[in-house]
Amino acid sequence: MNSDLMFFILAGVILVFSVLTVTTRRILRAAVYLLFVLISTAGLYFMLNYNFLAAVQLTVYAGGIVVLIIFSILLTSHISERAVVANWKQSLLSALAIVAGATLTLISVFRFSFTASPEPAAPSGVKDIGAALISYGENGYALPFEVVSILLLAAMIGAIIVARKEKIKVDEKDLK
Amino acid sequence: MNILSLFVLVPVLTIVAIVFTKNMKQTRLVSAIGMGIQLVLAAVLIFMYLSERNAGNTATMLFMYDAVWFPTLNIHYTIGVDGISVAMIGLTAIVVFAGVFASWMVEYLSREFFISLILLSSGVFGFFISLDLFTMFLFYEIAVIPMYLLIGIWGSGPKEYSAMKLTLMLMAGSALIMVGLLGIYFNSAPDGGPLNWNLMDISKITIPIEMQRFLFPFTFIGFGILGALFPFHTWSPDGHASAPTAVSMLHAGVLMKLGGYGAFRVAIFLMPEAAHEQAWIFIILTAISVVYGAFGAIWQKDLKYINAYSSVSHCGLVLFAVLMMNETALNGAIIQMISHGLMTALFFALIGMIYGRTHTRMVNEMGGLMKIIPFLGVAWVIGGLASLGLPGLSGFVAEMTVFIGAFQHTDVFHRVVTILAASSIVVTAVYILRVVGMLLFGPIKNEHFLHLEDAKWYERFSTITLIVSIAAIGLAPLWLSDMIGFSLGPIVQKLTGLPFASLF
Amino acid sequence: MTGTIPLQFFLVISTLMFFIGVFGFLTRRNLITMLMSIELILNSVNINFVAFNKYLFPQHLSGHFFSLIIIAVAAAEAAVAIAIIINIYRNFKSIDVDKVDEMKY
Amino acid sequence: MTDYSYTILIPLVPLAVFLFIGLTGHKMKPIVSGLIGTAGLAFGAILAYITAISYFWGGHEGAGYASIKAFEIPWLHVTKNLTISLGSLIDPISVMMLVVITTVSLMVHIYSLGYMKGEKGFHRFFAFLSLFSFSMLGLVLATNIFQMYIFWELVGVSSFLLIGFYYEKPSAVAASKKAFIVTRFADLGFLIGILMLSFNTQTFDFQTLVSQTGPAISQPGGAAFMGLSVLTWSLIFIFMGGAGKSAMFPLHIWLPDAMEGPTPVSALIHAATMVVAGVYLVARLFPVYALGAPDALTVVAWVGGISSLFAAVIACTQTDIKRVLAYSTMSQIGYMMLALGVSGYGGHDGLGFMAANFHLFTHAMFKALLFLGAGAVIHAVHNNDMSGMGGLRKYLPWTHATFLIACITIAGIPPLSGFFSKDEILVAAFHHNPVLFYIEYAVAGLTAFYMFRLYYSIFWGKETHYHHTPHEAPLVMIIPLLILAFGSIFAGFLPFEELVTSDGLPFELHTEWAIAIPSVLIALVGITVATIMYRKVTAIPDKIAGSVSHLYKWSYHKFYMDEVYLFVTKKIIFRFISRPIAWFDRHVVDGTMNGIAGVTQFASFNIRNLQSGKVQQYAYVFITGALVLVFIFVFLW
Repeated sequence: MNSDLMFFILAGVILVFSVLTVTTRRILRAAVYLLFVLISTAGLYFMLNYNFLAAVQLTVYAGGIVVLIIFSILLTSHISERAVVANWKQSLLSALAIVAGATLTLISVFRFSFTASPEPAAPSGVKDIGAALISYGENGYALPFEVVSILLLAAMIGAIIVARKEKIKVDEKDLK
Repeated sequence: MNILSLFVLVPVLTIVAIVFTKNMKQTRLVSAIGMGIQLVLAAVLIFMYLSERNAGNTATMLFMYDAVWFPTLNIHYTIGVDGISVAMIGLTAIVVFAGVFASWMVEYLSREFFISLILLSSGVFGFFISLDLFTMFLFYEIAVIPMYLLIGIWGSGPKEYSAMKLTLMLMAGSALIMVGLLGIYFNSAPDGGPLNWNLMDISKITIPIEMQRFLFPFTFIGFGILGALFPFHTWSPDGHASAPTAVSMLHAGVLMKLGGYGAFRVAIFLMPEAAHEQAWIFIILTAISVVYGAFGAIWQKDLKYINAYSSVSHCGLVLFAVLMMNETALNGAIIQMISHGLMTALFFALIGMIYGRTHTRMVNEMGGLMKIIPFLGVAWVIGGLASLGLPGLSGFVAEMTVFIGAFQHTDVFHRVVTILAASSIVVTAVYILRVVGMLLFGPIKNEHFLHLEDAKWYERFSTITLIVSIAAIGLAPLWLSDMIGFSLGPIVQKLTGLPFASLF
Repeated sequence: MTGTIPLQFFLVISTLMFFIGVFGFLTRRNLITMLMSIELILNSVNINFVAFNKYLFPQHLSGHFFSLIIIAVAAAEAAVAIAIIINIYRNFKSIDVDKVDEMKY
Repeated sequence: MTDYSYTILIPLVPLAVFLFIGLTGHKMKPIVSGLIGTAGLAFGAILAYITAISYFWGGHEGAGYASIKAFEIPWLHVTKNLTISLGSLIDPISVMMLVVITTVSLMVHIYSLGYMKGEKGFHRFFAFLSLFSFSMLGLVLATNIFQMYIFWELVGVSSFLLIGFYYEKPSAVAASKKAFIVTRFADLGFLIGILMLSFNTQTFDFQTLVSQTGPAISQPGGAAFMGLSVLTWSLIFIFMGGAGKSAMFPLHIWLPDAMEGPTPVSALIHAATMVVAGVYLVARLFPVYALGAPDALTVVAWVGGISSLFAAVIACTQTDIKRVLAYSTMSQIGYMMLALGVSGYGGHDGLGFMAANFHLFTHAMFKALLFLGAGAVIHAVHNNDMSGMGGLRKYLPWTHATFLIACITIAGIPPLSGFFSKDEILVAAFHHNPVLFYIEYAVAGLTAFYMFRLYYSIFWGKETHYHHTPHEAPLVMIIPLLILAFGSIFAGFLPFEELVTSDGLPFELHTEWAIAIPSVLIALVGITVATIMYRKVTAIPDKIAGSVSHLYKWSYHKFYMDEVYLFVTKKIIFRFISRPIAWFDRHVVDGTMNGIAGVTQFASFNIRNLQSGKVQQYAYVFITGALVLVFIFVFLW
């Protein structure tokens, strides 16, 4: 029962802060709300006994990405700045669309009866995960692991190149 | 090497040679030499063709050559000629040759100009020698597309508008033709077996009549747009008015013939049953073209518009004759194509020359030019007389053959439209004489014109080439008409005996 | 284990989170906020993967790893996106999405 | 049988001359080109005389004169049965025409050497004259109807070129244009007629057409349209061509204006030769008309009769001397047409046919004489309005004498040639159609009247003061006048009833004095009236004109035919057909095309707004689209 209660608390936090993230007009607050959402999501992972995943969620998302976002906010905006929100027409239309979409999805979700599998859970300790990540064949994830590493490398280089400040070339003609 | 392939090869080599020329003088010299060779080749071809025929060779197509170039779709490079194509090749060679001399003084981007011009001509030659429908279409496109550049870059007046209009309308025609050709291709083997594009092979089978009914209008209208079929002719006045001299010559003289030739070679020859069923619709349209173009020309003031409408009228007569579908009328149609090609090329050349001197094309601003520039004046009168069908010049032969041919149909409908079309000879006389009177005769209206110079040697050369050809056909039409007539035999055989659907 | 919470509940959470993210993406003008909305969307997907993995195929870890990789991808994406945003800010002096319309027509 | 193939040279020599002068004329001295042209024609004339003598008097096989196809080459195969050939056909009428044309043309050539002296474009003039002679000779020698049509058109064009010789004068340009277009319109009828005739008979050849066992005559066909057979209709259409060329009512309007051309041209083309081409055409096809389609012949007769009266009335009031002569020509050709129309076939029935050709012959002589005489007058006073003339008999004695001879001839006073030919026509008309006969009586009187009105106005009447004293024409112009005067006097004694008959056989001619004497009397009355009115300056003409002012006014304005034509062409065809078509083309047809382009552009312009560059808009569309698809696939499928 405890875990049930925990779920509802987490769910409530997630939903409330999600909504706040996308509705607040203070952008730095939005980042903080997002942080709460991500932490709560990590909580859900803990509940499901995926401890390693939860840890990654906390370190990468909460620790990495949010920090990155906050830095970039500080680089590009003033603290006091209020975000511009779309006009009411656009908001209304979007709201209608997402309500319809959510309804549609939820109806499909509830029309399908999922039966939980009785099988025992696979071990998901750090050691098992590490082994799976470097093994291949059945239950081995070496290939995605490598692909993601290359992707990260590429993204890193790309990000550096894109964000690098270009030297301003001064045209000699303009000087004269 | 097959002599026919040379007709495509020589222009291509000329283009390559032009690329290496350094200035305008070299460029035009190279072009003139290239097209001169082409003219000689055409003469040789006519001679070889006639001697083959005299030697008793009765094959439908001579100088055949065949090579596959896209096996997946069974597309061949099939070439061969009969009397009709030979005649058209001769026409093209003459007009292109005269066109090069008419554009002797193009200074702006002359290299690019001649390249486009000759590219266009290679497309036309390719079209006339091809027997493979796809290859034919390919050459057709090659002929049509440089037109856009030629008008858009070297034209005058609202040239971008005109170039766009002309190209778009002709492209619409191409689209229709493409539909028609694809339809023919997919019905080229009704009894199974591989599909093919070969004109002669397809002519031996009968395309299912339901398909014909559907495909014939596409093909005919598609080619008809290029042949200035009413009401798809409006590209012609605008396009011609904006086009530079040589381009107008080539376009009206040769390119519009592609329409008539295609309508006849592809649409009617391959789909005779549908042609007979639907002929009456198109006969009405073409009869309208003939009379309407002539009346339209009366009221125009711009020389090029007058000539463009006159072309509508004359080309209408070509399609009119084609739709009569008997040997005499078809013969007349081909002669009319050649005659009109030469005549209108002459007119456009002269308009260009006169415009180059007076800087106006409005007839009401000119007058008395005969006195100042007698050579051009006389040439104009000769062209005009040819256009209104004076015996001894080519127009007469063509028109009379067409009318006699059209008169072979005894029903009221054909009689009425024939007489209607024949009445155009009067209206033609009206607008031709009106222009001659306003332009050449009467008092001189503008004293600046008093200092105009008569034709230069290259202009004389261009004009005389055309006039001699016109007179040659007009004085001795027998060899031409026999050459065409012989080749019409197998085509007419396929056409005869089919009942005409008629309005009445 | 998770006790009596049925799978559907997780799905509801993730659905709502997803559409809230979409809503944010559609209504916010600020590029960074839009990026945050995208993070929400990705997160909701992660939840789905994990939940399905846990309830339907507990003997495997596929969903788990998928989430893991998505987190990595999200990190990469965030890094690149922020680089781009900073670049845009330099060029346009704004990170309002509507002002970045040089490529229009 | 004599070989006549050399006759083909008669037209070919002028053609060669035309090409030679036309291409090189501007390099030579003017007089040289004139002499070359004249020499060419002289050669043709000699050949024509040789032909005539050997044909008519060189002995012939069988009874009558055969029609001989002397030369023929195929020119164009049109259908399996129909071939257009070029060649020469020798029979009485063509030989007669050869003589007429070459004689008159030669005279005109010689005359022009003097008349056109010093004109710019002297060589051009002779080149065109040669071209005309070539065309006209080719026309009369035609072996088939299509050859005739070919040369018919060429004749029209030479006429166009010659009328517009003074191309800087707008009136000349307008006149040449008018002449060409009106005859062209008539030729359309000719062409349709040829098409109908040739389609039904499957031949163009004259010999086949006129043969009595040929397809035209033996199978005339039943009534096809409005009660007349196809043959009749085709012949009526063919006659329309002839009527246009011969300036028959109502296609005559070009002829008076054609007088804008140089006077020798008027003499050659618009008096003696080209305008009688219509008569020649009907004569050529006469057996078909007479035997196959008498109804068509009736049309010919009436058109001829009406034209002759109509023209004679107008001629009485005109003041331009060349116009008077032009209307006189029209009137005389009306006579010839009428004669053909009232003729039958064979023997004495064919009197009208013979008379028409006879009159054609004599008319060519005296009308050419009149025109050349008028030319001499104009040459002397540089004016062609008779109100500016008078008393010229003192200055121009030779011209005066020859002109008087011509006037007497045309009035039909014996024993000059005009009397004989006109008398035969009256006899033929009397036997056939009394109404027409009386019309012709009246016309004879009118003819005498207006000719002498002309004569007196020029040579008598008031003494006018001229800027410089009129001087007699040079010898080179007088000689042709004398030769033609000689012809006018004596041509009447030629035995036409033996030479040119409808069936080639000679017949006996009786002079019917009951008709001849009244006609002479009527002519004398006309002359007397003219003498009273115009010999001295009197007030009588004005009084008479005042008393019949309406008629006078109508006649003076040529019964407003020009105005009617102008109305039809300028107002109706130009304004109400051509201009609307031009407008329609630019605005409706082209407008549709532009409209299609416009719609495309409009659509693309609006569709472009979808590409707004707003990411959120794209996302919105994308998401809603995805949702709709999901909805469709999940819930509706």
